[in-house]
Amino acid sequence: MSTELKTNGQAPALKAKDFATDQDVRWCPGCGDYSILKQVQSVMAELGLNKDEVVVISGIGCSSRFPYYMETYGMHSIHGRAPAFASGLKLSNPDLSVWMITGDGDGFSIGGNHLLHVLRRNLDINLLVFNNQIYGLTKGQYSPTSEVNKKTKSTPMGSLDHPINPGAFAMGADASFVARSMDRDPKHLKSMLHRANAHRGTSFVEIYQNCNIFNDGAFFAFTEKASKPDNCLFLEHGQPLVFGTERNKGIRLKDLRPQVVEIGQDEGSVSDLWIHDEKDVFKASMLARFFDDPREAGTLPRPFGVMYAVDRPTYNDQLFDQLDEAVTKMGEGDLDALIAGSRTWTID
Amino acid sequence: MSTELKTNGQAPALKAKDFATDQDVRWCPGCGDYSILKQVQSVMAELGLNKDEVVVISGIGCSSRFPYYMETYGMHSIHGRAPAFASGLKLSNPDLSVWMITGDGDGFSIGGNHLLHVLRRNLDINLLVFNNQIYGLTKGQYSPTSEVNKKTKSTPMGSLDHPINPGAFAMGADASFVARSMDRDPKHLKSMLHRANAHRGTSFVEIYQNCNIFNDGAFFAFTEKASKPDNCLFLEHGQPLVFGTERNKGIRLKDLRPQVVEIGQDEGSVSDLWIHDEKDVFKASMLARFFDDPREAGTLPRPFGVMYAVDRPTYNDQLFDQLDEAVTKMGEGDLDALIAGSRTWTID
Amino acid sequence: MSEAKTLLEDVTIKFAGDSGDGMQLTGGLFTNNTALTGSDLSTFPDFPAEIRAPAGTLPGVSGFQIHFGSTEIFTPGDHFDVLVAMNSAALKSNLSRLKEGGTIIVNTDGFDKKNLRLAKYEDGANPLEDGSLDGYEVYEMAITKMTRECLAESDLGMKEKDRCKNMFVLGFLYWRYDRNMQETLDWLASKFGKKPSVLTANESVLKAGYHYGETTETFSSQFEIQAAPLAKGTYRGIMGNEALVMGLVAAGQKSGLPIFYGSYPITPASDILHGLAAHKNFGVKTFQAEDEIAAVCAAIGASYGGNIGVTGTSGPGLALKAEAVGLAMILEIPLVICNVQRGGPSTGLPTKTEQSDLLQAMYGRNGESPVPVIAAASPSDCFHVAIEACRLAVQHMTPVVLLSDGYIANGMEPWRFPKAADIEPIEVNFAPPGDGEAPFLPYLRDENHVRAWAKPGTAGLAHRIGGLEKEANTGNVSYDPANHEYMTKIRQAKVDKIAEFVPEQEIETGASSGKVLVLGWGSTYGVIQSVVRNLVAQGESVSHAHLRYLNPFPKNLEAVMGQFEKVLVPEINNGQLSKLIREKYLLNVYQYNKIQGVPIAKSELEHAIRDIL
Amino acid sequence: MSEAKTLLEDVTIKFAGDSGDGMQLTGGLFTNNTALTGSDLSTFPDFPAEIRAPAGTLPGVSGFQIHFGSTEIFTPGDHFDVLVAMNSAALKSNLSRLKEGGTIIVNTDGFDKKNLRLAKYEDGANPLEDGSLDGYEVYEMAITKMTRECLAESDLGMKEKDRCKNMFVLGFLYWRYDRNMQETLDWLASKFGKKPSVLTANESVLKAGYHYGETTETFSSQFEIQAAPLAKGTYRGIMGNEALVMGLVAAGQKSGLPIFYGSYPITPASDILHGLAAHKNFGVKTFQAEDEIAAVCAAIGASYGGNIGVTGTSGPGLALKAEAVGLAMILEIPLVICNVQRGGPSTGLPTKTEQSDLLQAMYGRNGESPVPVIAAASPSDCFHVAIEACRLAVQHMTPVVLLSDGYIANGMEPWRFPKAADIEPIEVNFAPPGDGEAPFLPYLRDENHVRAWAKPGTAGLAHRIGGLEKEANTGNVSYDPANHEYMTKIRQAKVDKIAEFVPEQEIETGASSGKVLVLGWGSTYGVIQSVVRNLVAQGESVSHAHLRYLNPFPKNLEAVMGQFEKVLVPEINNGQLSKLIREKYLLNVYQYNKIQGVPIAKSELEHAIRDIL
Ligand SMILES: Cc1ncc(C[n+]2csc(CCOP(=O)(O)OP(=O)(O)O)c2C)c(N)n1
Ligand SMILES: Cc1ncc(C[n+]2csc(CCOP(=O)(O)OP(=O)(O)O)c2C)c(N)n1
Ligand code: SF4
Ligand code: SF4
Ligand SMILES: [Mg+2]
Ligand SMILES: [Mg+2]
Repeated sequence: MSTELKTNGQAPALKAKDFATDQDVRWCPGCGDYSILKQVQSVMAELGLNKDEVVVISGIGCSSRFPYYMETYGMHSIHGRAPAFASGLKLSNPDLSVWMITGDGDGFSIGGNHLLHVLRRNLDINLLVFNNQIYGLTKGQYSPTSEVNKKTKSTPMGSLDHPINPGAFAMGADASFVARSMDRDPKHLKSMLHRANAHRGTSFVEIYQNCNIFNDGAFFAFTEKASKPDNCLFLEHGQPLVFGTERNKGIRLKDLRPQVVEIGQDEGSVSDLWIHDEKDVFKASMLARFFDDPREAGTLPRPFGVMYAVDRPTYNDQLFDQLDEAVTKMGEGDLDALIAGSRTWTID
Repeated sequence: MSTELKTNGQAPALKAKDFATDQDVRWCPGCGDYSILKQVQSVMAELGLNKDEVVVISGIGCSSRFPYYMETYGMHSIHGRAPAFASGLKLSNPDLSVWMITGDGDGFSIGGNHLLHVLRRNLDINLLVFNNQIYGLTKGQYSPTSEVNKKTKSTPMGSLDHPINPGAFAMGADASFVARSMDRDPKHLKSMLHRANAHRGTSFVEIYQNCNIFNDGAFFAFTEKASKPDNCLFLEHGQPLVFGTERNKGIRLKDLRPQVVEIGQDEGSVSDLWIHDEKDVFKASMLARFFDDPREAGTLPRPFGVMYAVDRPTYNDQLFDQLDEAVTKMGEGDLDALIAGSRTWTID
Repeated sequence: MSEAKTLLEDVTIKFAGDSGDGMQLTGGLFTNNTALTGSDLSTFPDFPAEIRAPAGTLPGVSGFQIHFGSTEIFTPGDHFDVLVAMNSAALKSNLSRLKEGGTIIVNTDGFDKKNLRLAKYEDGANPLEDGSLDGYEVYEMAITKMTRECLAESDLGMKEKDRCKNMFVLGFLYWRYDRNMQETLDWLASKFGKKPSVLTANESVLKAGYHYGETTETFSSQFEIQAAPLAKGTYRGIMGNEALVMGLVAAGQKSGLPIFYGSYPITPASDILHGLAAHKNFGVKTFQAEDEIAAVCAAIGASYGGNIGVTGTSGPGLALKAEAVGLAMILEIPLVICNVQRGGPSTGLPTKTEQSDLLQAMYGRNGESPVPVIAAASPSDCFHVAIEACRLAVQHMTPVVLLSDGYIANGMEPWRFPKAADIEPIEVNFAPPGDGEAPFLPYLRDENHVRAWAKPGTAGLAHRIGGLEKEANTGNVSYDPANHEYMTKIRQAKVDKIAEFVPEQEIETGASSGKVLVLGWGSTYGVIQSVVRNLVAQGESVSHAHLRYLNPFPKNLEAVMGQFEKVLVPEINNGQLSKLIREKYLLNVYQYNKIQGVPIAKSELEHAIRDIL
Repeated sequence: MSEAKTLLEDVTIKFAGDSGDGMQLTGGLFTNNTALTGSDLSTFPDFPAEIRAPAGTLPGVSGFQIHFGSTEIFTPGDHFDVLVAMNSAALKSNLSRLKEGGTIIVNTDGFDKKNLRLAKYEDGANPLEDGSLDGYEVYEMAITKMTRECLAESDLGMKEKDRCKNMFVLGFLYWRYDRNMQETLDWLASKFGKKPSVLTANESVLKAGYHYGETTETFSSQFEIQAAPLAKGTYRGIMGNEALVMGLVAAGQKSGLPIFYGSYPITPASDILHGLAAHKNFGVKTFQAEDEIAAVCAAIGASYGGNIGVTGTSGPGLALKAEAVGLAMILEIPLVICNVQRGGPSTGLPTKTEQSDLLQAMYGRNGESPVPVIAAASPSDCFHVAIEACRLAVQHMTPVVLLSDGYIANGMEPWRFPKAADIEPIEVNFAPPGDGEAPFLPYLRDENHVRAWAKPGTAGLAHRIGGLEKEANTGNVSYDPANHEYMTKIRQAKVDKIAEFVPEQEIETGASSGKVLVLGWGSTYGVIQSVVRNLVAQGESVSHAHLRYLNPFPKNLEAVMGQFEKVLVPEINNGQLSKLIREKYLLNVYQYNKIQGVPIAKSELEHAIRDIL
């Protein structure tokens, strides 16, 4: 466990609990949000962040209540628009550590477009999507990540919409950092939060989160001990894609299609396996498409970890560069000169 | 040329010009929109469509003036929302042939979210995106598909935003049909329109369109005779990826990365080439990422044609199935029974 | 067991407990049972804020209020006679609204240390012990314990057993109000038929509660409330959103057109989506869109295609729909926008009620963009208003805003429901196929300034519509100055003309002239009725008129108001109808405004009226 | 060559030609030259609808109108004295606004068969030949031909040569109005310095036009317009959007805060984005967002971070921003929303002007959501209003809507611009760092009900804000009824209180009491001034007051209006300010409404005033 991890060799100035507010946490008992809150608070402590320089911005939803529980600056904004608030904030003061929280409804339904644009612009923001495949706050309608044929209050005969695959969406939006984690694996979640924070650019972290009231067990195949090893593919940069209780299964490409092989069996040699390269956009695009239903047989496992991470210039750096460049080129703005313009005349 | 193609062995009932309205076409002389209009009108004639059953729905933009020039039903709606209007319309009457027109601004900027959702829902709509990499109607600001560092009225020091790759976006949205064509290849464009119409589901066709006023030549590398063969990869299902003036270049995968090879040279044998399979989501996801800048050396060519096409149920079919199923299960709705509900009492 | 039954005219009971205590169910069952006695009644649930707070805490309290009696009942009551408190938090948060000397039925098992702490009682303080309930009639019952004991033999788990404790309270109240439990037993049987041990458990606890009342010596009296003098007929209980759903379904049936409902979930409008989604066998199509904008646009698309396009939302959602409603307005296409108002501004008080979207409905769009606005006065009225909104939309080719609010949406009242056959059909005239000769003129108008509804798919009518200003008749894009003025004025005239197609304003209660006219709209209906009736009975010169049509106003409204010395406008906002009346009639109305996210209380309104009498 | 110069008081010229004919440039150059003569002036461009129509067609006509004179000039003129028509379509679409007996300068080369057909003249008809121009003074010149001839030796291509023909017209007019061309020659030199052949071509054609006037015998007279009695000082020409840009930059400088402008392009507001984007050396940040919603939200985010967040748009965009503006309102955060109004409803008349978003600005949000609204009266006034909007926003912690319109945005007038040093600084007080002891109270208010602006990054002030109702002082989420009423009222009171921080209403022209007060707002300033001055000069009892503050109204407004028998409110809408005045003061104002996408003409207004005098 990395709870005591120290970022710069010094003891962290603040403890996880220093990042907790005095407000009662109002999620349902058992909600996956609690674990995420806890990990975020510890990671902030581990990172030695100063709470006055952290801002947590969210939209609307159960997940979006998050800022109220963080003893930092925070804004609980309006539904779906958190990426825009976060962008403006970051551009007003790039020194702030901006964390954005959204849900699968807030982020992919009403807010899908803003998510798309913040990802391609690559502002330096840590963006956490709590995916519970349901609208929690409005009491249980299906969400854009819900599986087809989901029976909810608004779809008593089953939902018709093909779900969004968040990883594929983020890759399609040319995100510079795409990762997946889960509420029920605190260690993994924390390591993803560390990675997200370290990445300069928009860090997209999808977090599977159990809504035990309206969609209990949606991710149990991935989060529960018995099924987890066979369904989860934990990614490590430079390492072969291996999974399974005995770590005896691997992924390789055959005829350009990914395939599960038994290591040591007939055709399965570790050296033939797909080596994870988080900088390879082609591989990452394919990885993001590992999205099979774990309840079906012969399926590909679901990747967790960093699927993609590349450096590209952030919008905020570039904007501030332009501001500097403008002064270099044109000199500090002269208000009198601006007002007068280039053509004046005098009446006397 | 397939101008005289007959869909069902009978002479088309209407001619292309029957699909033209009496309104003056108001695009700038030389605008790429003219060619697209012409191809759409001819294809409708070729398909033997009845103009009373065709509806053309658009948002706002130069491209979105399209409906005014089509002698069919049409709606010039509001900016970015055409997918939603088209969805409602299709669900009101699934027998209509619904064509949606949008621009790179209308579709990917303000309308990105609706595009995402109509694609994943897969309503049976033909969706044409006129991509000119600029806002034409508002006189030349950069758009979400503009290249980085574009100098426009709104970005005198160059734009900062990483552009959207429409194909990758559509794949990320799990579109069931993703194709690319261009205004200056009428034959190819027409064949794509035929394919789009034949596809049941949302057919996403990106069309490179020259805005000769605000972004002249944006696609000349792909559309002009001299550079076209080397920069365009025309896809054919089941055929190897071959291009070049002499059709002497091909694409193969090496270590999971696409590579250009000279056919007949050292390592280039046609049998090693990537065979296009428009039903393969992994291949299509990679193809969509062929997005190099043709001005740079050693780049991958840009794919044109159908990158991806699979059958999956349409939202409209499924909704109407549910309506039928409801009647089968519960009987035709009985208004008196509904109003009375299950618990009544009488006062007398 | 006491023999004497005390006759009461009306009673208000508040059931309060933790979100997990089943108070809504208890309240609902008690309500249904009450209705069978012939009492008139009105109920209102009082949910906790959206997220379930931890059990036992103040934000976790869920309540259900019922007011019933042998007179006509118009509101769920300001204060209650009886408070059922299942735990400490429930007591703490409701005590202030219990009448002086009122009755408290309390589950003592909800007052242990932990519960007291969660309810934020001072350390060591226990209201059951410290005399702070002196002056109330307190009945302490160890409900959890008695429930468990009653189920000692049951094979249910402890959690499931505890879930039955609401039945104990219900049984006890059935005894107290001298009820017949059969109907509830039947309901339990139908509900839990497939889970015999759950059924048996519920039955026995229900009976145990009843018997506890019968056998214990604690209680001095049973109470009886006689049937109210309600009109003869068959009744059901109805909630506002439910009535809205049925009204829309009825409008579909009566017009012969499919209802297309495009919506995005939002409290307190989501239940309309849920309700309609269950009625696909009426040909109702529901579409849960990606946001409010897509929802309204899809509805407009559906109306364009010849369905009745309806969208529903609450305040912030209405703001998002503004641009698209403007398009529907200039397209002149039918559209119904249901707005179930909640506390604003912004996200505001999402689970509370308010009437503060009236001005938004009127003016919340760019340009000159008039649309009719109508409002429901009570839960059952939603049914009629929904039909009326559809009628106006299709017959006048216009978007119509229908205003409801959280109070109406979730409130329940008995409803002498109509027969389907007695509901007026909605006449719809689509433009007939064209002959292909004469050009089709999509913006040609009839004598009411209404254009034809020309469905795509109709032969010979192909035409284009859009959001740019159009030439009169042809609908072609036109930048002509005079045409723009003409079109702007004719669109206004079309809406104004609707006044000729809606009933004249009537006086609900009181004389048609006098000292004070109380002019209300929307959910203040109940409280105004109740207070004004009372005052009239006391011989005061007060009358009540209630506006269902906010735009255009009924054409005789000015004349009606002119018969009174003073007009008082009570609203759950900062004076929005007052503004409209002042502007339109230059009339200096009196205002009573309450902006607390809760309905106006009778006493408050009576006070406000007496102030100017 | 004629010797006599006729002295004129004022002249209105309309330059009209094809979009490709360079009329905007010609007009602009002529305007600059006119300003140097000391005339007062006012201009207005008249663009074609958004897309360039094919050359020669009616929708392709582009126009530029200038009104200049030796008296004070307030409008670009209703009708023109001189019409320059570069082709048939330009003549056809402008003739109706030429004064009786006016002058037409016509390019005969624009009247060939093709041009006549494109302009939709009847087959065979040619206005230059069929006597339909009888009664006008028509000067026919083969401008295209003469331009080509003049450039026979040039190595430019034909297209480039033809592009010079506007210089011919310009030169000719310089002769006609006895101008010194040097300033234009200088400008050409600076503009085309790097393209010598283009420079020479333009110079020679300009001179050829001048010489043509000098040498030809056609013309009887040169005209002279003397300097207007303008206040002494240094002037420049200014357009509304330009002034708005400079005002925002100035506000940034004067407050010491970066301006953050989040916007999405929309006509006629896009030029604000373009203008600000060019001023990055003033620390101005521009952000072209993916839509209007993101634009305003980013601006709010920036304000939260301590920049001055500004967003700009036009009508439909304002509708989209409604929900977010409501959030800014309840957050109580500074925000400036510039709305450059255009013809509505819906997409409406995007290139035309209108004043029809006033009610939207006031009421277009859910819940009780008051925000200050101010409006610019003229192009140069945009400068002052922009600064004022920023001042109110940061000093009162509130979103402010600034209304401009298409007419002001693109109109030009001479401006005696201020010195930077004379502009009042904008005082900003951020909350100081906390001591970590006393809890920080983000919603504690000062005597003006204003809370502190607490920037993230400030030590000891960490706190959370959001769209849910908040507890007074602490800002914690609160569902408490009384608190909600308190907060609703205090937010209203905060806005109302702004009336104490803005100037009292003044009378612009005329006595402070009398028969008729003409009460205007926004871009009707010029026409009202001009007409009222005229009437006053004629001894009529008319005055003009112009509202810059629409919400709250200046506190003496009622008193000011009370001094007049009648109040007339002229508006380019269906009566929106009238509604506000009626509602607020129960005053039965007279209205003059024009809804044609074009400004009110002097004659029309004069007529309306005389009607009630
Ligand atoms: C404009 C607007 N529309 C709708 C809502 C209602 N609403 C609040 S949260 C939510 C969905 C939340 O889903 P998600 O983002 O998945 O969050 P969760 O509650 O599941 O964590 C909706 C529809 C709203 N508050 N504002
Ligand atoms: C709500 C709204 N915002 C902004 C605009 C202004 N606007 C009209 S079209 C357009 C962009 C058009 O770009 P694109 O879709 O690429 O179309 P093109 O003109 O290039 O074909 C914009 C910003 C508008 N009409 N409505
Ligand atoms: S409803 Fe679901 S997501 Fe929301 S707090 Fe409860 S368990 Fe968590
Ligand atoms: S501006 Fe560009 S896209 Fe628009 S009509 Fe002209 S050439 Fe075409
Ligand atoms: Mg969710
Ligand atoms: Mg474009």
